[in-house]
Amino acid sequence: MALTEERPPLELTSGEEAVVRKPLGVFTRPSDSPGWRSWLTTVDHKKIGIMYGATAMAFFALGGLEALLIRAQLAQPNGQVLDPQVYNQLFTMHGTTMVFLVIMPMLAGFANYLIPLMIGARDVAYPRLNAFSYWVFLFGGLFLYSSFFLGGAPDSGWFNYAPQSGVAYSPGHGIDFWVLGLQITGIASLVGAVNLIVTCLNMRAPGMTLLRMPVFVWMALVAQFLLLFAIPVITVALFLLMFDRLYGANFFVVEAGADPLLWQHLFWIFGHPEVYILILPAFGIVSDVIPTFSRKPLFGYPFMVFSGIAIGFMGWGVWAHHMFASGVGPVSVAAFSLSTMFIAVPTGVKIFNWIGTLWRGKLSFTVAMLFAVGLVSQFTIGGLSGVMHSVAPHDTQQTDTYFVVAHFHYVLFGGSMFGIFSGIYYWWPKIFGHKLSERIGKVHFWLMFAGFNLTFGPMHIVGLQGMPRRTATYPEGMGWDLMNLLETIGSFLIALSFLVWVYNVVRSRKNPHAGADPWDGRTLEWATSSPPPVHNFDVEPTVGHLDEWWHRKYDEDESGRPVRREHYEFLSAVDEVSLGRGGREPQVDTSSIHLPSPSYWPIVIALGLPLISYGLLYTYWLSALGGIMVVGGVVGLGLEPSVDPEAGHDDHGHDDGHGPGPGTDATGEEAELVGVGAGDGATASGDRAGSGERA
Amino acid sequence: MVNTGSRFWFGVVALGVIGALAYLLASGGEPYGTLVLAFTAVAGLILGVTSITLRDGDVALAADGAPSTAAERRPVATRFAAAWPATAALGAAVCAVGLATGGALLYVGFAILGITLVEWMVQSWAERSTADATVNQRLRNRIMYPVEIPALSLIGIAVAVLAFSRILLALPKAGSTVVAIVVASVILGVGVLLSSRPRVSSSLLAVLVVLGAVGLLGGGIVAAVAGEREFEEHAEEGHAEEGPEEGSGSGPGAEAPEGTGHADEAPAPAQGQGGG
Amino acid sequence: MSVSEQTAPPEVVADRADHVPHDAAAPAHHTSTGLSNEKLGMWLFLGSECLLFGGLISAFLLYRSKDVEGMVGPAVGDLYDIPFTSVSSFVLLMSSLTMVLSLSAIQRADHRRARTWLLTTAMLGATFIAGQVYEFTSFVREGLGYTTNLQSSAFYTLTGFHGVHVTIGILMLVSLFVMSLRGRLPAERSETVEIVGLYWHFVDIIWIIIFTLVYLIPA
Amino acid sequence: MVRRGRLTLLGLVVALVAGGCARDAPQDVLEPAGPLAETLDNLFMPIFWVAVAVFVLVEGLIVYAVVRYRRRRDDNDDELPVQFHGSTKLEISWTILPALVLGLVAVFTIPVVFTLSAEPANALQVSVTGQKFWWGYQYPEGQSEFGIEEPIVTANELHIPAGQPVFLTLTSPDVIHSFWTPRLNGKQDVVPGRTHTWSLEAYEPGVYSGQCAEFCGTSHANMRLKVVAHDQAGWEDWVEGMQRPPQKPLSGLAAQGFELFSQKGCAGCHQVQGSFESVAADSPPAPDLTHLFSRDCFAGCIYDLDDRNELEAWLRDPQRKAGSLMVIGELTEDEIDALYSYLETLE
Amino acid sequence: MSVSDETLAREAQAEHDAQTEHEGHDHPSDRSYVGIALILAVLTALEVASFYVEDQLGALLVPALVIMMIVKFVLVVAWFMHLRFDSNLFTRVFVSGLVLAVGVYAATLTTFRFW
Ligand code: HEA
Ligand code: HEA
Ligand code: HEC
Ligand code: CUA
Ligand SMILES: [Cu+2]
Repeated sequence: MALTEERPPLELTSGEEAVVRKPLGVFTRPSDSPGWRSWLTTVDHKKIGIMYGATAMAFFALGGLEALLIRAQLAQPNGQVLDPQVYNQLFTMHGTTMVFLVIMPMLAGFANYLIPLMIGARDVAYPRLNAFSYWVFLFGGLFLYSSFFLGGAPDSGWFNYAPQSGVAYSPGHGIDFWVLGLQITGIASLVGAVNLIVTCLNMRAPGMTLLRMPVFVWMALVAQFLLLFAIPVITVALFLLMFDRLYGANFFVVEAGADPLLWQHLFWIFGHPEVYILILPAFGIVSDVIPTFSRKPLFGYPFMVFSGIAIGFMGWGVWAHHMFASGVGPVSVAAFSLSTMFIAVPTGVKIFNWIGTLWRGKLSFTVAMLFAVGLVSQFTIGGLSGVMHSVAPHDTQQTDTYFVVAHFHYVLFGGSMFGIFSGIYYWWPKIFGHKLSERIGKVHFWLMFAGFNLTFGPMHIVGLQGMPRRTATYPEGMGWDLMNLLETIGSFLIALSFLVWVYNVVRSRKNPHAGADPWDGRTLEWATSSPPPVHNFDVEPTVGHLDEWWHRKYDEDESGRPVRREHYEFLSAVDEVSLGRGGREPQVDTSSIHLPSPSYWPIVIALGLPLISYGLLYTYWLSALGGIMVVGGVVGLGLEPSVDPEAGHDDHGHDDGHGPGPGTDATGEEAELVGVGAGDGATASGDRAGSGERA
Repeated sequence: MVNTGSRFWFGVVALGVIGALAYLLASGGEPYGTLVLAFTAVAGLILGVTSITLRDGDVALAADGAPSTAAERRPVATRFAAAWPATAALGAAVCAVGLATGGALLYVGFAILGITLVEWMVQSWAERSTADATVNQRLRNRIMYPVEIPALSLIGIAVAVLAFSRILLALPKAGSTVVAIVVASVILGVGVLLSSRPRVSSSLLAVLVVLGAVGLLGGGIVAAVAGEREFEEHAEEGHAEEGPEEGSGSGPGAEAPEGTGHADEAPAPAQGQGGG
Repeated sequence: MSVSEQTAPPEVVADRADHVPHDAAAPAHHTSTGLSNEKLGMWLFLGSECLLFGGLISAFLLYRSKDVEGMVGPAVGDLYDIPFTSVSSFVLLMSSLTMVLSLSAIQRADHRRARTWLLTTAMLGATFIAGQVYEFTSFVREGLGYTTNLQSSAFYTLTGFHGVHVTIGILMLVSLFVMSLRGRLPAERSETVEIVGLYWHFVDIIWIIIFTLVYLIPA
Repeated sequence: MVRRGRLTLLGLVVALVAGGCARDAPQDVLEPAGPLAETLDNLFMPIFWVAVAVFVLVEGLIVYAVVRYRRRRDDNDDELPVQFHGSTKLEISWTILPALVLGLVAVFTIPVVFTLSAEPANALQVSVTGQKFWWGYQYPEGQSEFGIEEPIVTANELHIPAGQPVFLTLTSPDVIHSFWTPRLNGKQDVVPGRTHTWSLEAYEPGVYSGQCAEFCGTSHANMRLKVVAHDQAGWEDWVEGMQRPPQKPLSGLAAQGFELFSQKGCAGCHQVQGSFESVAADSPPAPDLTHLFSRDCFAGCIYDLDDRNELEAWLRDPQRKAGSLMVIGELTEDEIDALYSYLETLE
Repeated sequence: MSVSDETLAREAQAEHDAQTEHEGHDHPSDRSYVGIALILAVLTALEVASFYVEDQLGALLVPALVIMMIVKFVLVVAWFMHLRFDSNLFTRVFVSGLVLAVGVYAATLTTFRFW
């Protein structure tokens, strides 16, 4: 919100006493204090990215635990592990968690952390809104989970079909928690989407044209557009359901003449773009990982970009393939069946282009690469079962069976989760300065790979043998027993592999520093130190190429073969490890780089939202309190300058995309010019020194 | 110079007067209680005036004439702060009346008390924060503006909307359309007038504003008292479940749409925020 | 994209020179597209709002056209007071004009006019809301509560959402007015007014659609 | 390492598929037992093989690339592979080829959508209600070509003549259910407020298992059903039996049960034609019990009716089927015995 | 280079143009704003009038109303919201949302008719 920051730098009317005693207490604006408090008020996209990731992984453990309980119940016919009521809560929360609280935030985390680094920016477009998004997501998730302690979690499945989700059939508060919780996280996604889109479009370094952006940035951008347009649709659905449940409206009350298919349409108009929101960034991740470890550029970059955009577009025209058995009429069924099939075309382009990238490369199978190739191979399986679904008449045999469950776990786990793990192993050294152990990582990968296939492979079979999903139990004699047992064993293998990963993370702190560019990376994030400084780059990069960093490191000989340059310059001060092989540091004064200051408002506003929601369920007083926090917080955020004029301008500064005013701007610009000039000088002299050393 | 102490006593006066009036009305003319309350008010008045003439406890007075140092300079905000005792008293009064009459007034009283409490606390915290009054003022503003600005605007909008809609409801159907046209034209007309005549005197402006406000509020009150026009029920079938609309005579519109608005408000501002 | 593309050594300073706008008077956006972050953000948000209102409008259209046997209470269409709603629509439409006049005034640094128009816009908005409160109340008096039937739920939800949007808009206008009074809205910040204006006009165009689809076109 | 992993996997998959298919699975989609299911199967098989072909192609390419181009231990890391950036020709071809393949798939698919949605001629008409958590069936009167003069009402077990098309009209009074008998046809959701239609046909007499496939609440898993297809004689027998009203028991334990049936409120929900007709015939809240003992299973076909213990257990506590909407007071063992004897007479 | 590649390149070029073009500051005059408002007013009046002659218009009513609605919509968006004068990017962002909304919801409403 731009109602802001015209406050002139503080000047005392009295003119004396330059040093004002800083008042104590929470009401002052936070400064960049170290320790845990800095995490609460940070607006640094990197810290926020890390928090997203950590939170999402915690939710993954929760969602996984729920899955394990589900599998325990289904291990044998007539399972007695769980009550049906509990079972229903578990699969609902499992699906909701995995989709909304694991993969979406995980990918938001990657996007947050990486987009500015990859496009050469100092931060995202609206750093404080970024923090806001994170907190909203976190509190939304906690709100949703609090339902377990407040009378039972939602229990009508992750798409909560009306009228089962209406008050008449789900009288408890479970569904209310679901409705309100998703509205809250929806706000987070929407704000995040606006923020990241503006970042991608507006914050690129000089020369970083759209067609020089790394594929991850592209795919994240497409996904954010999908979010931007899909979130309001589910918001409508959730609002209608909420008014039905809380205020007696009639949107899904069949007795009043309502049509439950309205819910299905609204949900899936959101739901299908949503699945591409879940997969596209993962595609982006592997599109950056595979070239790095094949040591050659991505095959057909423009096609990759375009197919991503095409998937994004086509994803809007297929939603009713989730309703082939709902009775939408043959014309609709035929139309949606057709449109669904053809989404395989742009996806196929991606698969083949990845194979083209592998082709005649020099593949090193790091764990990141294993997961990336794992994605390519496993997602294909899920995609192919998707195409089988798209054959509408036969989908009436497949829908709501374990065949669908197999399909979406292959695309979600074999696709998104594999992509996420690939990204985790790939960027870990960038984020924390040291690698995860490759050795343990390989154990992790193979265990997970085996467990995954053992869990979800047999689901294809039981699905076609007629086992419906969402059944808390099944009788003997259906021919499903063996497969279900195998699936359960497989799921515990996955759990084991997850523990291996946790172990890897825990002990990774002892690993040696990995250096700024441990994988010989291609994109700009590798050109700065690991972990990057708060301001990302000491020198703002100017981009001349796709894969800019690679081009800065490699030249070509006459035959077109790349040869490593003698010298190249990192974009910020790096560590010893990175300086071998011709790497140089820029010599610049970074003290004049100003980043936005931390702020309390994001977390205050975000806390208000669950309060409002609890209030709607229990007492309006809470809502009033929450409302005051939200409205006050929003205005407070608006009135607060994004750069604290009272904070010392020593270690961080303003670059939040637009200066506070022309005056300050000039200084910013000056600083940059000076900085760059100095950097260049340093390069020159450094070069000489370097060659001297070598000689 | 109206100082802190006197303000408190004037608060008591207000309490007494209002209490007396309310008691009179509520009890249907019972004299003793009314007299007690009225005399409380008189006593408060005397004490307040005394307090002013004796100027006790006035820091500014004590500092008068002394060289003004940063530490001693009278905090700018105090001008404002001194109103809080009075509002506290008012709140208490309203509460008392509310207790006596039973009903919504009690909550209004609580609200006033609550607001006073918060404002006063923040105010005094800010005043003791630093030696510099301007800084202190800023500190206060930083915390309170985010709440005050929207709250005040909201209240303003709500009052205007309420008043105007009462007027519309009181008039016959065609009449409300005409009035709506007239009001809108007047607003637009005044806008045009003001912008085409850059030299409209500020007193004329003030007159206009006051006239408008008085007209709106007065009209609203009159209309509310006069009650709504007759509406004919359009119900075709038997009314299944329409209980909630009854009960609330004073609310804006009926219960149900209000409920909608209420629910909307929660996430909507945040969405608005997302864009800007 | 071919291998032969030469790596240009980063000729930073030269490249930078024509990238950074030197026009100090214009609001300096050193963004890649030259557009301001806030404005782009607002447009993105408005694009997203299209899907929000689209959903609500569709729900209403669907349920209004539905023939429900033994529907309780009146149909919304029977209660419309078209003359009055026309006035309301008109008021909102004119508020768009005053909004844009305010923007154009502040761009000329004509703060007095800008304030006048801001306030006029806000008051027109309030008139609209008052009209809506009036309309809702009279509908309820005529027997159409929020929960009465399908149509009524859909109608109140749709128009209520719109009303809340208008209210938020008025709040922003009043804030701008206050800021301007306190001298915190110099001409260089006219973009703030522009952005609030975008939101305001958007709310207006939504009403243009609602007025036609919901009120004028018969069920 | 990689190759070994993959081979094991492949072996595993083959083993699983083989193991899976060999098994006796009464709801196996891939063993159609009627013309409609067969149409679906015929559609599925070619598409399955297309998928297999693509699978083999893609995975083959990946495995080949992984094995062939992986970095070897003795490689010189400074020597980089040829840096090619793509090939428009290739990329266009792998855009167009899948599109063609899919076009072919579509050509087969779309007509089937329409043929299957048409109403078959001369079909037996049955209205089906799906409700929490059982299926009700009504055969409208006057279908003389099927021998049905009087309406027939039954639950959970759908009886049909083999070799003849059956046309279902489905409705739901509460939430969405989905009617599914995998070996006879795909599934059709039953959305409350809407009326859906669906066809069934079995080639051979037999019992075909199915179940509700849309999540509908606590006992969704227990909302099973059976379709019993009869040969001509069997069908006629069944229809005849169903049209004969049961006798009121006049003496003994059964007569006691008869009394209890109304005393204990059973008749408030259940209909027994000719004896208790207190509930609306078109939307009964509970299964019609007129010919209870003509069935094999009860309560959403999860309990065996032949087993006396099951039914007694049901009367002791209907909540043994979690979430069941049958709510009754506690019955003594004697009452249960009496009720059982009465119910037994309902053949 | 492929066709699509060129398209993207052109887009990038267009974007660059927008960049150099420096956001046309040639905003329309107040006079033209008032003019637009007048047109809008007249259209609204026509819309309302159509309500009173509903019967005479017959089948024309709905198309006429929709056309007037669209014209009003476009006028406000183009002039008051400056899309005519502003960067193309804004138009694209907004129109994609709008078109998506219209397309998706129109399709949804039609599916309710096929049964
Ligand atoms: C990451 C998420 C993700 C992704 C990417 C996809 C991708 C696809 N999905 Fe999936 N889907 C889900 C997540 C996802 N899905 C979920 C969660 C559900 C269930 C929701 C619920 O009910 O709970 C679901 C359900 C679902 C259904 C409904 C099933 C039912 O309930 O009846 C359908 C029906 O058509 C479908 C189809 C497809 C198709 C055609 C694709 C395509 O995009 C796949 C395209 C990819 C390929 C085809 C592979 C690569 C291509 C080639 C190698 C080219 C050559 C190929 C050919 C010539 C065929 N999906
Ligand atoms: C990204 C999405 C995602 C992911 C990753 C998963 C992962 C898993 N899923 Fe899930 N699943 C869905 C999305 C996902 N699922 C969705 C959308 C549904 C539909 C829900 C619905 O019908 O509404 C579903 C439904 C679903 C079902 C069907 C339930 C039913 O229909 O009745 C089953 C059944 O087996 C299942 C199993 C699993 C298993 C075993 C995993 C495993 O891969 C999980 C592996 C993870 C772990 C095992 C975590 C290990 C954690 C620990 C060991 C704890 C350690 C603790 C600490 C370190 C503190 N899932
Ligand atoms: C509140 C209504 C209600 C009452 C009273 C009631 N039932 Fe039921 N009954 C049901 C419902 C509902 C079912 C179906 C339950 C299910 O399958 O989930 C059912 C199922 C049955 C079945 C199985 C029928 C079948 O074909 O699946 C039997 C037998 C039965 N009830 C007997 C009785 C007896 C005996 C009594 C009296 C003691 C009784 N019921 C009282 C509602 C009722
Ligand atoms: Cu009925 Cu599931
Ligand atoms: Cu889908």
